Amino acid sequence: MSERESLRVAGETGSIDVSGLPSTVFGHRALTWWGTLGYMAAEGTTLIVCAVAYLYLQRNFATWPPRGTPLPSLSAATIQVVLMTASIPVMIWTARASRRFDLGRIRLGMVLSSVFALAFCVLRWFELQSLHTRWDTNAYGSAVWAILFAHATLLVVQFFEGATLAAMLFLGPVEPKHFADVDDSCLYWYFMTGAWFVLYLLVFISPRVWG
Amino acid sequence: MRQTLRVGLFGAGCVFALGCQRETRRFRESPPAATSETAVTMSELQPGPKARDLPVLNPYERNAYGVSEGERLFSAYNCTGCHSHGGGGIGPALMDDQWIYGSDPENIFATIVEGRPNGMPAFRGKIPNNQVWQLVAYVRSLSGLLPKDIAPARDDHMVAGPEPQRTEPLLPKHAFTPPAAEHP
Amino acid sequence: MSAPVTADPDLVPPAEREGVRELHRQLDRVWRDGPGLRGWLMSVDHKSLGKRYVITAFVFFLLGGLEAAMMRAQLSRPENGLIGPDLYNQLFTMHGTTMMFLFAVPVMSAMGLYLVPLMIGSRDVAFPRLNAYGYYVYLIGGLFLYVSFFLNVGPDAGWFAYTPLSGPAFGVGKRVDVWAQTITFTEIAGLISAVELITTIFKQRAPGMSLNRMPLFVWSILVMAFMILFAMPWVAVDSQFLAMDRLIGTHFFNQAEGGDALLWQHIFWFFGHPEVYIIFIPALGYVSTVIATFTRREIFGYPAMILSLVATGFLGFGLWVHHMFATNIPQMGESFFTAASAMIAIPTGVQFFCWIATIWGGRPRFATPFLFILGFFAVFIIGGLSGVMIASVPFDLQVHDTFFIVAHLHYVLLGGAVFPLFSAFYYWFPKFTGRVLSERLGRWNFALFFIGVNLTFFPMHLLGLHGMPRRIYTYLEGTGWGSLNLLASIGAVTIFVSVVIFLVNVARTLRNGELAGDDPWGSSSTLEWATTSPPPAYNFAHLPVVQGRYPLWSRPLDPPVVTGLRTDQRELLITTLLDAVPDHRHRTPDPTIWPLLAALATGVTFIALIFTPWAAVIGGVLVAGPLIAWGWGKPKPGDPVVTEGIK
Amino acid sequence: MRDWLQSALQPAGPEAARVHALWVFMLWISIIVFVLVLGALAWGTFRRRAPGNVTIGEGSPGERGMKRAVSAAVGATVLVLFAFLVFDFSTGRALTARRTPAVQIEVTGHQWWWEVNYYNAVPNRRVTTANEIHIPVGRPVLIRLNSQDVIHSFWAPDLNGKRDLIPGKESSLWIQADSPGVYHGQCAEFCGYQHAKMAFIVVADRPDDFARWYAAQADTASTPTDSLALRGQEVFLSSPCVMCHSIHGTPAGATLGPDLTHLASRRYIAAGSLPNTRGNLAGWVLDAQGIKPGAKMPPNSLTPADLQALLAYLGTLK
Repeated sequence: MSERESLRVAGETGSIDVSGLPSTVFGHRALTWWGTLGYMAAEGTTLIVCAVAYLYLQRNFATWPPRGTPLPSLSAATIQVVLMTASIPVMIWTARASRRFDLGRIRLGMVLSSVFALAFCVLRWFELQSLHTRWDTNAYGSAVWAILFAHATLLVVQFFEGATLAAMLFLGPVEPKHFADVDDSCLYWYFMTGAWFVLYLLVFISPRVWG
Repeated sequence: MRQTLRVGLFGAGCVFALGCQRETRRFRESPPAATSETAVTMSELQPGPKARDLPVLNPYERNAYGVSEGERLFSAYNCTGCHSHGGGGIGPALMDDQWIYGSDPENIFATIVEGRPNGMPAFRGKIPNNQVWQLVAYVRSLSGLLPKDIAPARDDHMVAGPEPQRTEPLLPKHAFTPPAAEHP
Repeated sequence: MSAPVTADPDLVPPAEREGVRELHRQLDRVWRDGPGLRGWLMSVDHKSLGKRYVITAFVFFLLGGLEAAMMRAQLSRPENGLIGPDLYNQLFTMHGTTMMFLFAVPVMSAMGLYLVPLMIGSRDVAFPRLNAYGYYVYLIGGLFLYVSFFLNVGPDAGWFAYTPLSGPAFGVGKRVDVWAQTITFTEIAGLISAVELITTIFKQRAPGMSLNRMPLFVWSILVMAFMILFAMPWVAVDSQFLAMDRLIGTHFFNQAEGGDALLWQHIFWFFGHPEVYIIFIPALGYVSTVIATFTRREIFGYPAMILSLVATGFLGFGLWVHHMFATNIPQMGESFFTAASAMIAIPTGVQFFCWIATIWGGRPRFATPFLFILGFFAVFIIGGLSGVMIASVPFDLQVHDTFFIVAHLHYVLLGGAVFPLFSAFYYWFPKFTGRVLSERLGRWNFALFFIGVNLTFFPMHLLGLHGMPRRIYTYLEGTGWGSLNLLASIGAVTIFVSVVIFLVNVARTLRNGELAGDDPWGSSSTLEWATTSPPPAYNFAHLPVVQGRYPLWSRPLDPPVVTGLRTDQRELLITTLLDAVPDHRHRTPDPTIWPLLAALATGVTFIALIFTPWAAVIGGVLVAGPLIAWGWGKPKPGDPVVTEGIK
Repeated sequence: MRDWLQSALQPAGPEAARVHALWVFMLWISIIVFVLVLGALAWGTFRRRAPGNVTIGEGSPGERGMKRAVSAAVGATVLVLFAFLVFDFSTGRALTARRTPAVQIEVTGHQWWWEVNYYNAVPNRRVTTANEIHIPVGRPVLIRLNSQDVIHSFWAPDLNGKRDLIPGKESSLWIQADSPGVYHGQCAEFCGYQHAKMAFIVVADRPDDFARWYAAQADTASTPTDSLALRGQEVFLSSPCVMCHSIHGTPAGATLGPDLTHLASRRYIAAGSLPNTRGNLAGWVLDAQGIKPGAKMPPNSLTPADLQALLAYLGTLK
């Protein structure tokens, strides 16, 4: 009979002694995991609103992007997609290491993650160039800039968090909870990259399919 | 302690003054005649000894509502016909920092009221003085002579961008096709 | 350390008594807020923060009420010269914004933040520092709005801020920007409280409190939190679009450049309608709790109640267009949203009938909280019925944007939220403060409030039908609206008096009200009444073990409890999501000043954003500092520290 | 019957009448529901109970009966809502039925007045007026709605529901009056400082009256004969008036403010907020901001003589 089961049975009859329970857990057992999930839900909704605005404003134009505005160039955004895809295995590897309390590896993992995030931010700058329009040119410009910026905030947050965590892991003192934090930061990473794959299709591909 | 308090109060006072001045809506202006036409001297020649010409201060320079009214009147009175939305056309551009007849409020006031050679008509008697002052404030805001928090943001018209950037005029959604109507 | 199982010194044999006292002292040392102002500012205790949250929200309720009173004074007779259009527009904008964003939603989540941990038998919310941060952001946002208002920079485009009236071309000055940033502040606070509540409810329930034993109040808070999570980002983004249109010249709502004024309305109401249910659903939780206590029987149809709550939560997202029937949307859409709007009457009906059945089957005791619940029934039904009426497109086109709507929404929100809220204040006040509010004043408070509400808002139905539009600062003699408006204004005075009586009641009770003891009502069913009033900093000396849906009613003399949590540092017991089986122990943070500083930095950033977009960059750096310090806590002695190469 | 200036409860046209019927139906249903629910509540609360107190939390006898009652109540709710939906949809369909309009009128919202344009195949027979809409009695009239600045809403409760005027999005509305008379209306969407004083009237004329009115409105203003009025015309043309207003037949052709060609024929000035009397007109010309703070009409200072002349001239604009 598992630890939990015995506790449940105990609870039905009388008092429970929980002194034997662990104090650091991973995944959906941990509070921070649920916190991260909550913020992913809120930020996800934010991105959805931007996408909705993009699609809604599209109905006001005969051509999309509007006549005179060239299609957004693919290069920077595509590199972004490739780079993000490449980063995911690294983060999975880091998450595994954190669950094994492997300090050395998660230090490396967090350094890599902040480097990746920084690269994403730089690429984002070039993506904005590749839109060939300004936010104050017309509603199309406003919509695409809004989408890219909304997602850029995720990148910045991720870089900030990754860098801080890395610094903590090197300078210490390292507490067990930091391993769980690394695990959560990986979870957030999957969300951040996944969100971009969708937005990439929306902003850079969909106008080419049905302009 | 008391010092900091005093400073704080003073700061609050300043903010209050500015906030108020920027945000007040002054609807019931004194009629045009009340502010005398001669507030601004149109020529150097004066009878009697030379009077020191005091700088005229425009009541609307620090008032966002006045400036936005000026913006409305600017297109309402068809200034846009010649000056476009500041970009210029038949008339000179107003966005740049070049002023043929001076950039001071009183100069612009004179330009509007008296008119200028080569096409600028005189609006004396046609535009009430307070509206002229509102126009003056707006015109000065076009070339960034007013504080940023008072100058109006973009208008709801098309942006003055290069032609190809613009979108084609929009067809209204659910456009209505008039059925044959009897003529009264 | 092994503490004796019972936490009441008087129930244990003399030999163990000292040990129990020592346990209390120990827990108090660990969980109490620090001394003095510093300790007050550093507090992360859900009770002290929850109390501040409730009080702040109630102060905003009073301010919003004063604005309403001024408007009623202006409208009391035709062609009244008391208030001009400029001030009047600011007044009704402030009133709406205050009541919706600074009072209704915050007070509901605040009650949740205070009560939920007690009700589910835990010692704090999931993320105490975040909780503090959320409160301070909300406080700064509210103060910001009111300071601006007194500087004559109060928003004046309505709490719905329709473009283009609120846009750069017609929304002159910084007034609408103030509104947009206030929204951002309150939305951040709202989202934080939502995440707090969801996590706390999912993971911190006392052992044995499986989902199907969870109190209905906790269920309603859970549904509310989920609605906040998916509704509030919409208005946050919308208001940012508006701010950008005004500050950096984007064209989201500029028809001439392909923007769309209706986009604003769609996004705003996609949040705005769920907002109503975000306010209404926690109130349903109060109603269920109070009814169970004062009829002394369990709520009839527990599963039906929960299903209705969840159904309401979902349907709430499918109605937004019925705020836009007059904007010429396609017939098909109208029919769908009419049907959906009528549909939502069903789950509400189910709950009503279950409550009536409960009362029928129980033995009502007419204490003030129960009186307010009876008031809730009478008032809310009227609002609900007029709500079904305006779901009809043809009828809505007649009364839309008239005083009929004003009457409807006040019947719904006062009936559906404020009556239950007053009931909740009277019911939980002993738990908050340890003293019971006076019944005599309470009855007066209720009677006058009930009369006042009906006197104020019932005539407005007629005014609307007789053609009086909303948001007009005056009306002509010939319209014949004078007498009904005077009646409404008299009603407003009545409401004012009743609220004053409530304040007097609170003041007198705090000074020398009768002491409450653990449970002054004698028939309460939920765990918060199992501890002292007001609760100790650590809520429970031993976390309770729950063995039924109404733990205090089926309670053995020597109830089972949880032992083995560390007493030398702040530790929470985390249980499993569905069955609430103990899973692990969670080290929860000690008091800290950083949330407050982070909130201040956030405030500076948002306010500066009104004047320059670069504030985003500078502010980002400004906020980063406190956040790092926040995250980088020094481990306390006793905390485990990882050394190199741990495997 | 017509004891209110404007009211949805005194329908004067088929559209308003249908909505009124729907309202009466819903009102009675609501009263019945309200009485039943509160009756049940009162009974449940105050019914006499068996003496002796039940131990707390124990369910009372008759749970099965309660289950039945609640289910029945829910069923009844569903039925009532269904009936409501049927009535509502039938009303909605009837209101949007397409007809051939006797007259087509384009109404444009301005801060804070209504510009009214009558369609006519013959360009110079088109009529432009303000804040006063004349329609032939008993005939369907199509109102096409547009806005120049912010969102307004066109509402004449006696005739039909309201419809928003959204810049750049034309919408339309049918109205029809059963009997001759004056029907008041007002802007119903918050549109700024003078939202309260943005009213209009719909005048339903007998067909011949309407034709006569239309013919008169289509004419240009005749040049005044007496000297005072002539002087007034000069005053008008040499003062700020001409910057915003137009009078057909004179050089004044601005379209910012209401068209004054037939000002004297209108019942109200200042968008339905003042009866069109000489005194009111004088007050409006001199100090409009005192009457409608924030309105776009600037204050004017005229010598008494000029004012008298101007009023005389405006009085000739029948």
